Amino acid sequence: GGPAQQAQPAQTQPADGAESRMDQLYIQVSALSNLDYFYDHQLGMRMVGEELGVRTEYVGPAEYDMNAMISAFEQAIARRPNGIVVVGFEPSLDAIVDKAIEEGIPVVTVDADLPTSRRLAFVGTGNYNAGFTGGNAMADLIGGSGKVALMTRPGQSNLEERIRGYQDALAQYPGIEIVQIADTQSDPIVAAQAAATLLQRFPDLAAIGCVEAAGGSGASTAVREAGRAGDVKIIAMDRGNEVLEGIQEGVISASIAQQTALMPYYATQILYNLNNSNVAITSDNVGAGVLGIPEMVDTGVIVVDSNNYQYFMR
Amino acid sequence: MKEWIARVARQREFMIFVIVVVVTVVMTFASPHFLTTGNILALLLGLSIEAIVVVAMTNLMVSGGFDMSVGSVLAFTSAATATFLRMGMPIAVAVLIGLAIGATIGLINGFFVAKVGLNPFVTTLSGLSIYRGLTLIITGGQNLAGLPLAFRAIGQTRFFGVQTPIIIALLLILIGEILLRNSRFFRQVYYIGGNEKAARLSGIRVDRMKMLSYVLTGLFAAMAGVVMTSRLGAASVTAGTGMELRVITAVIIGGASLQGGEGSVLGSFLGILLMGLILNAMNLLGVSVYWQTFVVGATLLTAVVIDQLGKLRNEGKLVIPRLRPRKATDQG
Amino acid sequence: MKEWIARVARQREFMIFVIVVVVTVVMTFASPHFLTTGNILALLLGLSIEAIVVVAMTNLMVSGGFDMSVGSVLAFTSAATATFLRMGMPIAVAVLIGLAIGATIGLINGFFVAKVGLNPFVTTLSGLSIYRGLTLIITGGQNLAGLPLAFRAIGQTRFFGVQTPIIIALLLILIGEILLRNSRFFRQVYYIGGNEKAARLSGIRVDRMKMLSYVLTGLFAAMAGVVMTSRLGAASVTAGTGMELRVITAVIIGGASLQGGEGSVLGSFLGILLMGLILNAMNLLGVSVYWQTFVVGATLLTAVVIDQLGKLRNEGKLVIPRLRPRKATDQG
Amino acid sequence: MTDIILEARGIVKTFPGVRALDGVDLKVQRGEVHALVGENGAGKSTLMLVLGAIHKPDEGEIFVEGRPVSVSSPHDANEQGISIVFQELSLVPSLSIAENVFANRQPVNMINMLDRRTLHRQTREMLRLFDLDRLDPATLVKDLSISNQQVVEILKAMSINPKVLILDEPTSSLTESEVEQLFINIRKLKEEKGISFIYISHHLPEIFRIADSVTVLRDGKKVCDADVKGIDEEFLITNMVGRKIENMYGHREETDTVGDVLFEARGISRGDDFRDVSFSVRSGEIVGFSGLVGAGRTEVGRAIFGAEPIDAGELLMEGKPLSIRKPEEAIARGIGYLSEDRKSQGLFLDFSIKANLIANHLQDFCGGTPFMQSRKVNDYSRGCVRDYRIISRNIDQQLKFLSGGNQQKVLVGTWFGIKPRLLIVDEPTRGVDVGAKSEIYMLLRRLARNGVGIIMISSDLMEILGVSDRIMVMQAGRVVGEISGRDATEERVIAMAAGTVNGGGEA
Ligand SMILES: Nc1ncnc2c1ncn2[C@@H]1O[C@H](COP(=O)(O)OP(=O)(O)OP(=O)(O)O)[C@@H](O)[C@H]1O
Ligand SMILES: Nc1ncnc2c1ncn2[C@@H]1O[C@H](COP(=O)(O)OP(=O)(O)OP(=O)(O)O)[C@@H](O)[C@H]1O
Ligand SMILES: [Mg+2]
Ligand SMILES: [Mg+2]
Repeated sequence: GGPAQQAQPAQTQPADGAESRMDQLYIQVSALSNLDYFYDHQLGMRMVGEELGVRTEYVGPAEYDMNAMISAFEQAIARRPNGIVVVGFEPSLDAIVDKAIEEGIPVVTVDADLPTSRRLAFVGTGNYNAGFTGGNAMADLIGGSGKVALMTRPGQSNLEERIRGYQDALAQYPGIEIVQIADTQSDPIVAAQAAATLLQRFPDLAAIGCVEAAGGSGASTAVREAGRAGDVKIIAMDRGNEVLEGIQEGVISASIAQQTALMPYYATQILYNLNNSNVAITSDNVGAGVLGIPEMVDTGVIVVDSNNYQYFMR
Repeated sequence: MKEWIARVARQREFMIFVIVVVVTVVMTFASPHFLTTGNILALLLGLSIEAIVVVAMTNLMVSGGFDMSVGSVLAFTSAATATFLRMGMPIAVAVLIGLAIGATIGLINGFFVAKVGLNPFVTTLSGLSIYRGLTLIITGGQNLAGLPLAFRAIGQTRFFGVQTPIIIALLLILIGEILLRNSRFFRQVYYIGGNEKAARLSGIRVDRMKMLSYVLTGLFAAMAGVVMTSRLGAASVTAGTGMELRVITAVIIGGASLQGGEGSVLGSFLGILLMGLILNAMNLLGVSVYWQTFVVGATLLTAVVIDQLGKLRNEGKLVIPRLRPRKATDQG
Repeated sequence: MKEWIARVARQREFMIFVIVVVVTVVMTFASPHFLTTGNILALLLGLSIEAIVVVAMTNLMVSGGFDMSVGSVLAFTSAATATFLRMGMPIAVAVLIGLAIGATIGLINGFFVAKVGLNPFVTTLSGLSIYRGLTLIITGGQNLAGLPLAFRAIGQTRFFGVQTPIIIALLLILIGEILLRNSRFFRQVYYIGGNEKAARLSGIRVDRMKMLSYVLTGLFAAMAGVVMTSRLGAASVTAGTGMELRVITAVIIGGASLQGGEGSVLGSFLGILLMGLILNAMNLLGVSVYWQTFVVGATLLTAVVIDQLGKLRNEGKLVIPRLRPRKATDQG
Repeated sequence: MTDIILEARGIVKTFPGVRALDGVDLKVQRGEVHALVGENGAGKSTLMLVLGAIHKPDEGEIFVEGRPVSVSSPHDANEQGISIVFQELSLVPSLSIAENVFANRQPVNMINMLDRRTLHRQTREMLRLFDLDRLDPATLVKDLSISNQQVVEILKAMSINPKVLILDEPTSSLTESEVEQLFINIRKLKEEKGISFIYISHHLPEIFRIADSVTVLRDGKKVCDADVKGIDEEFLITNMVGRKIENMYGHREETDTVGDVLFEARGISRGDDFRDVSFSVRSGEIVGFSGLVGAGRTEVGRAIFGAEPIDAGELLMEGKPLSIRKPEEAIARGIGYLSEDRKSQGLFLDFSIKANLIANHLQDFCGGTPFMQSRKVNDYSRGCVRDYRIISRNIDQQLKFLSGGNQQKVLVGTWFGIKPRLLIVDEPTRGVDVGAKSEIYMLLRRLARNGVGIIMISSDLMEILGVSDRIMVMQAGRVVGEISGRDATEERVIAMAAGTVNGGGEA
């Protein structure tokens, strides 16, 4: 929905000192925090808190458990924070986001969007874009033709999006055939087993694209063990240490990294501005139903490869 | 009166109740946000879905059964119901078919366990894969949103400020507690779990009762699925992942065992409440997510240790001499 | 000779062996890639990590125990070892400390179960959270790469073309099978699982044996962790998630039960082999990823049904209808 | 009154490798107590399980009040008025006395909810039949002693108001006074309500006290039936065993010498279970422990064996202090303990005969290596099966498929196998037939002759009197008397146990 229908969040007094700003609380609700990837989310949240001098928190289950995530969200609402940043994993989060808005708590989605909810803004690359970029990188690496396989954990919507991105990108190349999508069960050992089987079945496999961490780790292990490092291209996801090392070693050709830390950073920035500044877009923003914040921020995608991986090490 | 207190203190549920109270009191002091209507409702709402499943799982585990497939059944019935709704089926029909699917799955599990004699763990664990797989197949891995508003209302309306899922869950717990504690029909599961052979000899239709217990578990998982779908306004492919372990843990904390023959709905509810409290407390206290997993485990362990120590002391003190079980240590 | 065949056919492991053979034969015809050295090695390599854990889990489950924490222990020891290595510790020292950590965790589990008398399910389930949590804490949620090449060699060298993890796993299975089947010392776990009270009165050091079984499980999980780390060349925070269920399933398919008193390492190995075969087959046959979860469950169920039907026929009339005891201890 | 209430004709029942019943006929008159006797494994329990519709017979018919009936479940049998007190307790340990007695027939209110008040009142009334109304009906069955559990089992069968009440060895774990109580109840039910009984027991004197007629089974066949009035014990034994039994208790011979004091307990106590218990056992001596239910004999035996702690007092072996805290320490010092509770504490029912026979001395079958040698195990087990006349298909038979008496023989074999110096046997002949009983007594005597000290706890007074060299009588956790075997009479022991003699005043 457009900003006009959106609940006007309670406009707090502009910041007049560190004291009152420390009263402000911004909470990010997420899930899957046991993944390497979400380290960057926490990093971004912490940094923006320090820079703005507000309190920030990061809550949510360690697993991919939407029910628990919604509970964490409910509990976050009950604390009446000044804004909530949420990873919009699934449309099942729509209801709770709408509830927060109704109660006057502004919500911004990050990383994955909830377009059908009443969230105020979205900051992120979009999983589809990440997949699409990966697909193009893959096609470049194998010269636009050959058999390729993808590895994912089916059913997890962010990964499904990335897979769709890959599929759409690869569909542009008539010479490329996706011969199999394999299940990693989010476990590098299972992923390695699946990748090893793929190598048996398709001795001429040109590339493997992975949309989550276990895939990259497993695929590179299998390819290395088959003695085919560099011969079968691997496009991994994110910037985990083992991925960077794989790139260094030459077994992983590239990885798709998002500027993840930017997502919660800018999302909180938006919420903060909403609460504390008033860019005079109109003579009376409230009256005009104008929020004065961006609705969509694209944080971009980076292809990490042998040229730049060393800068990502930490 | 004194005797009454002693009797209450001897109840299996007592220690866990004390632990819940202690956590509540501590949290009230630790966080000003804890004892607010909003937070309490959020807490209850969060555990209402699992609480529904817990009722039937208690009955099943008392009978000596076990169901690892509840999370998948929840997801599958949720996806099925959502599919029907999106096809334009009337809400009542879609919901009823969803519940029927859950009950049928329960019947299948029960058949394999009671009639074919399969191990409940492996049977329901294959169910866990099968129904999660079917969910993936019928949804194509996509979450199903866009459900009719009237359906979403089920899970989102409030009565006297309390959301329907909470009301449904509390009602089912109340009914479950009364039936399992007092009805002759459901008492039969205690006989079955306590000594299956003896139950058979007492004229209890063991196989039928076991099957029924699985059917109820499937049905309640489906109910939880419907409630969840309407609460979320969407069917999620990954819904209920790992739920079976949380539910079973709650039931065990509440006094049941994997061997069957003991347990109560009230105890199990206290178990799930404790687990919900822990999560709530951590989010309120702003415990780092890296620590949360650890804290959940550590608190769980602490709770059962306290519970066990309480029981041991209880047995030593409150039990009338010469009627003491032959041996405290051989719980074999 | 005929008698010998009859005896083999009566063995608990026989049916599952037949099923494995049937799957193998079918696969040989279904896919030209199946019966190749490369694929067989890939298959064995894939299941080697879990096969290591399976050995100790069999012993534990025969004793009537149960460990849900193995996957987390694997991840934690893997992370710990990787941390030590990155600190520049000599490989042997880092590995030994890693193994010692695993054994210690096992000791803690065993202490709570055998000495404090906690329920094994809840105890080790809290372990599952605790050690996964500790893994998150010590790694800060990051996978740990950058391990010395010499360490990575452990998991990546070949002897006569066979990778070390396979050799280690097969060796442990062989030793485990011999010890559990024939050694006086490990025979004791069968008695404990068969009837704990009677075992105690027979002079078996029940508590000590139970603790030891948990220690071994922790140690083997740590071994699997080290092998895995060196094979992947990194410690992964999510490694081993859900492994406990796969391992326990394999052990049950192989003839053990949650009640204890039965099971064998060979059977469990056949169980994990069957599960590995199913995964391998699905990827070789190009089964859609949406169908895979379903197929895994369905095959598992089919296997145990066939197994059970085979057993029923085998026992013939031995099974008195309607009076089949559920377990050793339930007869009043 | 000669109408036949229950009749079985030509019942055949086979198990793999065993023809348990081979064309058995049985006729029970209305209002009579019909005894059924036979050796262990003769098929008595199997016949009862057929009557109770727990087993389906391969052939044969059953008539109730002259009508052929086909009962297909225990439930149906109950409906037909047939109720069984099972040889193997069929109670639910985790439930209360009340819920066990009225299993699945608990009184309910209008909406089918348990009426606990009525339930407990009715249970208390039932318990009064055995003078046990001091027990709280809410007590869990697992907290009861074996003999009280047996009473609950009996009450449970009585509570359905049957026409025929089958009692399969109801007295094997009852003491004298409870047996008396049981008989009073049987007579009352017989006379007042015309209920018929099938009564199975290996205590032949009981047959003559309670039964009107008797059927003898051997090897699954009916050997004969008779009116009790016209026969004597010898007749029964001859028909059951096929031979006469002399010197049933294997009395000591003059050449047997009792050695020095082997074992001594000095003032051992634990809580309220037993207090200040002192006694000694000489090598070669059999010391019998007598007493009423809950006198604490079992507790003393278990305490000596280290299965449970001792609070005060000391134990001495050959004059040297003995510290035993665990069963394994006792076994290492040559002390064995045969449990009275064979099902839950003694045996591994799911395991084979041979696995049971070796359970407490595995190391003897390793020949010094760490590995079990199956040849040794098999040879030893075959020897045991022969020596103790265990009737079974083979040594790999699972124990749960043996008859009760044969299970008991395996238990005895298990403990003889450790070559003990001091052996505590708690109710060693529970459920064992006369032939096998006398064999067990012989074996005990032979053990004693080889210098082993034996403590025999038994509720069977004849056995105590017949076998013991010396008798200790316990009452309410204290030793209240000691009599030499020669001087002991039934009356003296009973009087002491009941506390009417020798100052056992308290409790
Ligand atoms: N379920 C079973 N499977 C195999 N054999 C059985 C089974 N039940 C009984 N038997 C065998 O049938 C025979 C008769 O057993 P039953 O229990 O009827 O004897 P019993 O006369 O009651 O003996 P006891 O006096 O020892 O109780 C025995 O040889 C026994 O081993
Ligand atoms: N009044 C009682 N009511 C119920 N159970 C009792 C009573 N007194 C003793 N017991 C049971 O008996 C046990 C102690 O008696 P113990 O078994 O040592 O005596 P015993 O002389 O061997 O008698 P029993 O024939 O019952 O074995 C206790 O563990 C208790 O469970
Ligand atoms: Mg019998
Ligand atoms: Mg006794």
